[in-house]
Amino acid sequence: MSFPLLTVTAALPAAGAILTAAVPAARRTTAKWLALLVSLGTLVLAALVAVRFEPGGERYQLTESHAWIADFGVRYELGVDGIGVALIALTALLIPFIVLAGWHDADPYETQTKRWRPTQGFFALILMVEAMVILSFAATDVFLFYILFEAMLIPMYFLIGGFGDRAHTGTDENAAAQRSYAAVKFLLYNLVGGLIMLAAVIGLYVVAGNFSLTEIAAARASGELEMATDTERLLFLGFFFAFAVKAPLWPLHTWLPNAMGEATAPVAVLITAVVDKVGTFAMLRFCLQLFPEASKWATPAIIVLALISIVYGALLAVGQRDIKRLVAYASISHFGFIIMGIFAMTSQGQSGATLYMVNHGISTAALMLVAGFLITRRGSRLIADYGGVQKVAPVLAGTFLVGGLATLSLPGLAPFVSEFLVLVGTFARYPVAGIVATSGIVLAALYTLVLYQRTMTGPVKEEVRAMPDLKARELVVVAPLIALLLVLGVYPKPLTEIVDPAVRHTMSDVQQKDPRPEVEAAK
Amino acid sequence: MSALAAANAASTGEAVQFWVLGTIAVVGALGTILMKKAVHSALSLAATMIILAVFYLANGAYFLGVVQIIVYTGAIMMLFLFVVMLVGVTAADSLKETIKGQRWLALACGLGFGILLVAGLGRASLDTFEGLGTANAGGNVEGLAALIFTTYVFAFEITGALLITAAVGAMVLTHRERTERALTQRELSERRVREGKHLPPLPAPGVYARHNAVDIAGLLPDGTPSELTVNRTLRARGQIRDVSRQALADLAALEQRAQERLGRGPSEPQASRPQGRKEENAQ
Amino acid sequence: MNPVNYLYLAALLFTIGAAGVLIRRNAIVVFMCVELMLNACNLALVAFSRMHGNLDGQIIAFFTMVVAAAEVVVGLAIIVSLFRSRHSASVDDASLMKL
Amino acid sequence: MENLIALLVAAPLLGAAVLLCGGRRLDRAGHWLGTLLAAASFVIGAVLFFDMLGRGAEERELHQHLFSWVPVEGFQADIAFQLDQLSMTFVLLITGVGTLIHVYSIGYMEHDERRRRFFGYLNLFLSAMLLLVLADNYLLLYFGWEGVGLASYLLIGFWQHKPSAATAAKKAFLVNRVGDMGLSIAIMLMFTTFGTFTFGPVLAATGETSEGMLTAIGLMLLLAACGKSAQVPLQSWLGDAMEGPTPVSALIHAATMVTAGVYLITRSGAIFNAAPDAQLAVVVVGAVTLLFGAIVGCAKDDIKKALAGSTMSQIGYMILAAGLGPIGYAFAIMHLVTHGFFKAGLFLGAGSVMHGMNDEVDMRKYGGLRKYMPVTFVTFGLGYLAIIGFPGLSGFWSKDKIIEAAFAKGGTEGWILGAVTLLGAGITAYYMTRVMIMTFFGEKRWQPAPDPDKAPSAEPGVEVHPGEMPHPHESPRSMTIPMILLAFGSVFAGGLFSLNSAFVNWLKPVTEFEHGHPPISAGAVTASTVVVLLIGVGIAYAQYGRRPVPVVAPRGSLLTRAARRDLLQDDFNHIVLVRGGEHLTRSLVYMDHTLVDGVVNGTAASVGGLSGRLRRLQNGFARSYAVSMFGGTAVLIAATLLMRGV
Repeated sequence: MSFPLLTVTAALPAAGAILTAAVPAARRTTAKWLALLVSLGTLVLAALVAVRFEPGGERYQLTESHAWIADFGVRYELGVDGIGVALIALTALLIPFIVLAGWHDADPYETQTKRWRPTQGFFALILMVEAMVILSFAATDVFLFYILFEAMLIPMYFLIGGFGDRAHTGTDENAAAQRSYAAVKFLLYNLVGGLIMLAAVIGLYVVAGNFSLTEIAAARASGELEMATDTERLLFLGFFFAFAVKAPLWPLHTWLPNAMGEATAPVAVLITAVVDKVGTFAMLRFCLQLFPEASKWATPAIIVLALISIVYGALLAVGQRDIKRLVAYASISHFGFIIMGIFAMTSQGQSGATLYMVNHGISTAALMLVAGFLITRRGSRLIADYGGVQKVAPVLAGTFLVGGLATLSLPGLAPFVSEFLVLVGTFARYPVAGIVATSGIVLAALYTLVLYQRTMTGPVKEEVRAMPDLKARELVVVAPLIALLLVLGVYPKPLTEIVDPAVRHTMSDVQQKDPRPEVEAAK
Repeated sequence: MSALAAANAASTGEAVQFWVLGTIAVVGALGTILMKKAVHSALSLAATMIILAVFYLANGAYFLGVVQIIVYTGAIMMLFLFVVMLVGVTAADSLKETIKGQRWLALACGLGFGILLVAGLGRASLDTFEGLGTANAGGNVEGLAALIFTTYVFAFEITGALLITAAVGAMVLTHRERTERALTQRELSERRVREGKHLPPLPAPGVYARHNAVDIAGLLPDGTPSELTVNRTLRARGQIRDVSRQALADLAALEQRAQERLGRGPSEPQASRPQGRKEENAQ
Repeated sequence: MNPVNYLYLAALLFTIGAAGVLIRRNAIVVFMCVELMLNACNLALVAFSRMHGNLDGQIIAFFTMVVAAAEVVVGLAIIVSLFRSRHSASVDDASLMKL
Repeated sequence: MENLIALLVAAPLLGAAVLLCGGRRLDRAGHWLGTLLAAASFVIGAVLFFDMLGRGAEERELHQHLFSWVPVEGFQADIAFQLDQLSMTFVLLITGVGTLIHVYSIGYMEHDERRRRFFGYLNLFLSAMLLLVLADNYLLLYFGWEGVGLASYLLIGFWQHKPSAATAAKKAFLVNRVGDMGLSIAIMLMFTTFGTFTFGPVLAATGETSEGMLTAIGLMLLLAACGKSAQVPLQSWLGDAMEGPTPVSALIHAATMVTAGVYLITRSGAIFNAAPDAQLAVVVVGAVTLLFGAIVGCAKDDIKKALAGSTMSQIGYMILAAGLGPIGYAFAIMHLVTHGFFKAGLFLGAGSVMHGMNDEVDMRKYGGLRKYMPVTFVTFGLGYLAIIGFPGLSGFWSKDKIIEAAFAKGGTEGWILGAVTLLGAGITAYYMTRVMIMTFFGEKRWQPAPDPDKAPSAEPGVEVHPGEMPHPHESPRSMTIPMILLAFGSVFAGGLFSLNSAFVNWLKPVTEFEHGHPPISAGAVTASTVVVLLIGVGIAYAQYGRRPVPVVAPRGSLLTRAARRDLLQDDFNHIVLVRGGEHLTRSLVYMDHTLVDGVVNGTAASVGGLSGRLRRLQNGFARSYAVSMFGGTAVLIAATLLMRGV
């Protein structure tokens, strides 16, 4: 039993959360710095995880296993494959930026209602979410994963409902009402998903007799554990439903725009770039490994839903008047790509999907955080309230454009690689789906450029004239993200090297082979 | 009611007794829940209990029968009556239902329940019937005593404790500790002056030419009855006679007689007469 | 005559008492109805003891009486204090159990 | 040697990075740096060129493998370059013309406070374009392809405060994206068919797959080419792209980027050769665009838009030639190069005219400028002669060859295409003469400068005093020198290339070449070309030279009006795509809110209502609780009875 690196990586932010919450209310700044330091420390640990992980080695590495609830065979079982490592790295990477971007978001502020907002709470909750997410990326025990999957909702609920966006239309009262509506909607959607999953988890226990992902998967692979077709399909659907809610898949997506619209930009990033990834990640790890047959059975339907999300999300993004809602719908479209890549059942598709999770996290973070800076400056989320920002705040506009270009997956920026891989991977198996999905890239260009044109170009609006350009803190937030986008866009090799073996394992789990090129097939 | 009768299966005499008294018991029970006044309910309940006592005896439970009469009918029912006197009959005590649908639900449940019980009994196989002959051989009381002081001794002791507790509890609940000294006459009058109402003693009840009574409100100059003139308890019980209507009735009667003397035919005031009577009966 | 009839009678009385509890509002009368139900039970017990030819039934009936006495004492005390506080013996007036 | 290739791309890329991230402190030196790096990559290109000349025709192809870009199971994309004669031609054209235009821009953008960024964008464009032509696989080509799209987006919308510019930029990018769809689908097809998308293997393996597949790939590539090269039906963006600064129009929208489509088709020659249907489609597109652009060019009064129409039409020539297969590729590229020279020259001339005329773009308000800006007049005139294919000048050599090749296609197709190309030549002569006359000849029709507030199209920087009459002057040297150099190119390039068909031989190893045999003799073709162009010139002269040109455009015939509106293509797009799209999105937003969301909220509401009703049972009356309790007992008894019963 070597040093429990994963546990420590998750425990540090958890402890940090408690400490931060314990800081007396008067010492707000201390709390912020503490949170920032803790998140940076976590980043270091995550980097350590990535270093200690040998791509060529075991499938699950850095494993830990302790009995937890012996009576039900529940174990505290951790272990990461390449996909997990990539996503843990992403999480640990984004949190410092989120903290830094949200530096002033939770300061108590004067309103008609004079609501006092516990600043420490804000940062403590963020760290708590980080801890849970990291742990859920590492959990190889289904029950443990389920607990985390649900527990995540609590801090998220408070982050959305408690620390809303200051820039809102109308009075504070109805803003608060909308906020709580969004928070409750988020909670209910995910709870319903979670409950259905709980049923499936119990069912799985009844069928398999324990909760250990590795054991069950091994048993399934070796054929010791037979499942009746219907049972497997039902269990699969139970799991998939929960994950489809979390990673919003049409038509279960409507909670996301509300949540992202009402929450502050950093929290919105937390939702879409970090927490939602748990859903897609779980599809790869649990749905495919535990229920290969059922996955194959459901693939066509899921591909169709993913297609709908892609096109539908993009179209709705075009129709939005609210910057943050626009980004939210764009994310829905992107999640469609991810899910499509996962269920295309080709190694390109799945590697692409995994890269996509990481890249989408970074690009959305860049775009959304800059949008957040913009919104806090002007105090409005409506696109119509902006215009000509490029002239007064060129740097802001420039970074915004880069974020946008990343969203429309321009070659040279990270998302392109993943999106193209997903498209190729899908096309290899489902050509029609591939072609339809390709139309998504046109729509993406449409909503991104329309957004940029309406907000940044044109004659300078009066309210915008005095807008300051990005400050040092904000530059520190944005610059690394953009740099990362560029690097991963041209040299994604480190990532693909980690991810590829894991994908190979998954492919063998579902007993799928890549369709061979026509020419070779002919030979 | 001899040990013999109790011993073997019921004789015809007992059958007759059962049917007669059983009917009365049921009637009494119905009376308990249907009588408007609490007193009447209490009385009919008492009747039922006595009959039950008789049945106990008939079933060879001599001790219980006696206890039933002494404890229940004697002590408990009296307690009830006392409380009724104490609390009085409030205006709320009418059979008019206030909760919507309550009565129908109650009846439905009652019927259903009864039917079910009866059905249950009917289905139970209760034909074997050895009497108490052997059990009561050494005398019923001795038999009970033997059981109580051996098998059930703990239960017995505990019930004793329970009774004590109950007595104490009743005292605690009803007893009111007087926290401050009772006010003297003088202080009372001073308070009245301070509050500035009814400096003089309360006005007398209605005094009329033809009769006077404490349950008739005195009329104010404008003819309206004054609340102050009647006893509060009477008012609480709603046992006040309506002066104005009484007066009307008398007037009507007077005119009636005058008419008869003048030999005219009856006319419209007649209508009010029986009405007035009814009011009187009602109260 | 089959002494089972005693049981039928008991059932009948019990039901009547229950209905009374449900219908009447005057706390005292409600109490009386409860007593009626208890008595019905006692009758049944006595009948049982006769059937089985031992005295346990009577013992239980006896205890029932004792407990009933205790209950009546406390209950009436409650009613009195209730009446003192709100000048009414109607159970509906004590309807503060609402949400 | 091959290690230099990466430098070609890297030099301008470095410039872009430095200039865009450098901040204000570079404002003074920025433009020099940009120009320097552009020139540097030209020099490298030249070095490589001579090195290549030094080697035999067969081992002229150089490869450089930098690193593996996207290594995924079964999917290998590398950052690797391939430099052969075809790429080399483009490299020289891009860096050469690019450098000249950098120099030109130093003068042209002198008064713009964002000049540094402008040069940054130009460098970005250069590197992307070089990446496009140097890539050795289709995915990397796609990289450059989108890169030039981005640069063009940024440069068209350089004056973002003008809504028209911003819109034009967006339009250009979107239309191109439609084309890119084609390219990416083509790449996917290649991957699923050949398992790779590197030029060498793919083009070698064309024989091993079905013709249908190749046709599909070809058509997708054609779609991409249409987007980038402004061919019908995706041509609508080029006209609006003229919102950008004139140097941009010269470099991107005349000389280099818009010809990327031709490059793509020529590069994929093997695929098209094996798929006649695709080739036919290419030819048709080329022919249609050729006429379309020409007609549009005839109607425009905006000098840049007229030139844009001409660009469209000239690229139509190239696409058509490329569609002819081995008999046409070389000539397509040749025309591409010569066109690069003279069209860039013409644009720069137009820019210099506008520079002198307070950025007036309406030719009807020019007139008689030859006296005031002689250098511009001469260079522009030479470009004019070149483009109409005046015998001896560049355009003549290349265009004449294309016409021949068109005839040589053989059969009725050959005749039709030949006729079209001839007609095109005539129209070209017509509208270019029109431009020439309206701008430099006739009497002055100058108007007082418009109020910049009222006319947002006025380019900033150049100080314009409302109401002041323009006083045309020759442009500064930094602008005239490039024009002169380009003029040289447009005069002599064609001749040089045709000297014992040097160009064709040069390209032969890449795009195999075979001599087309036109049904009529080459001489006859040439003669008829000359005749046609004389007719065109004559008509134009009759219309504009002999009669005074009205300052306000006459209503004109139906065709003229349609042509002024780009033959109603925009209106079509607007009505069908824009309007339709708007309605679609609106209805979808509504649906999302009412339907998808409504279902959920409905359930929630109903549950809430139910619980509210249940709550009313809790009325606080002991008796009603008693009832339920009693009922409960009854139920229990019933249950027990039933259980025991049966």
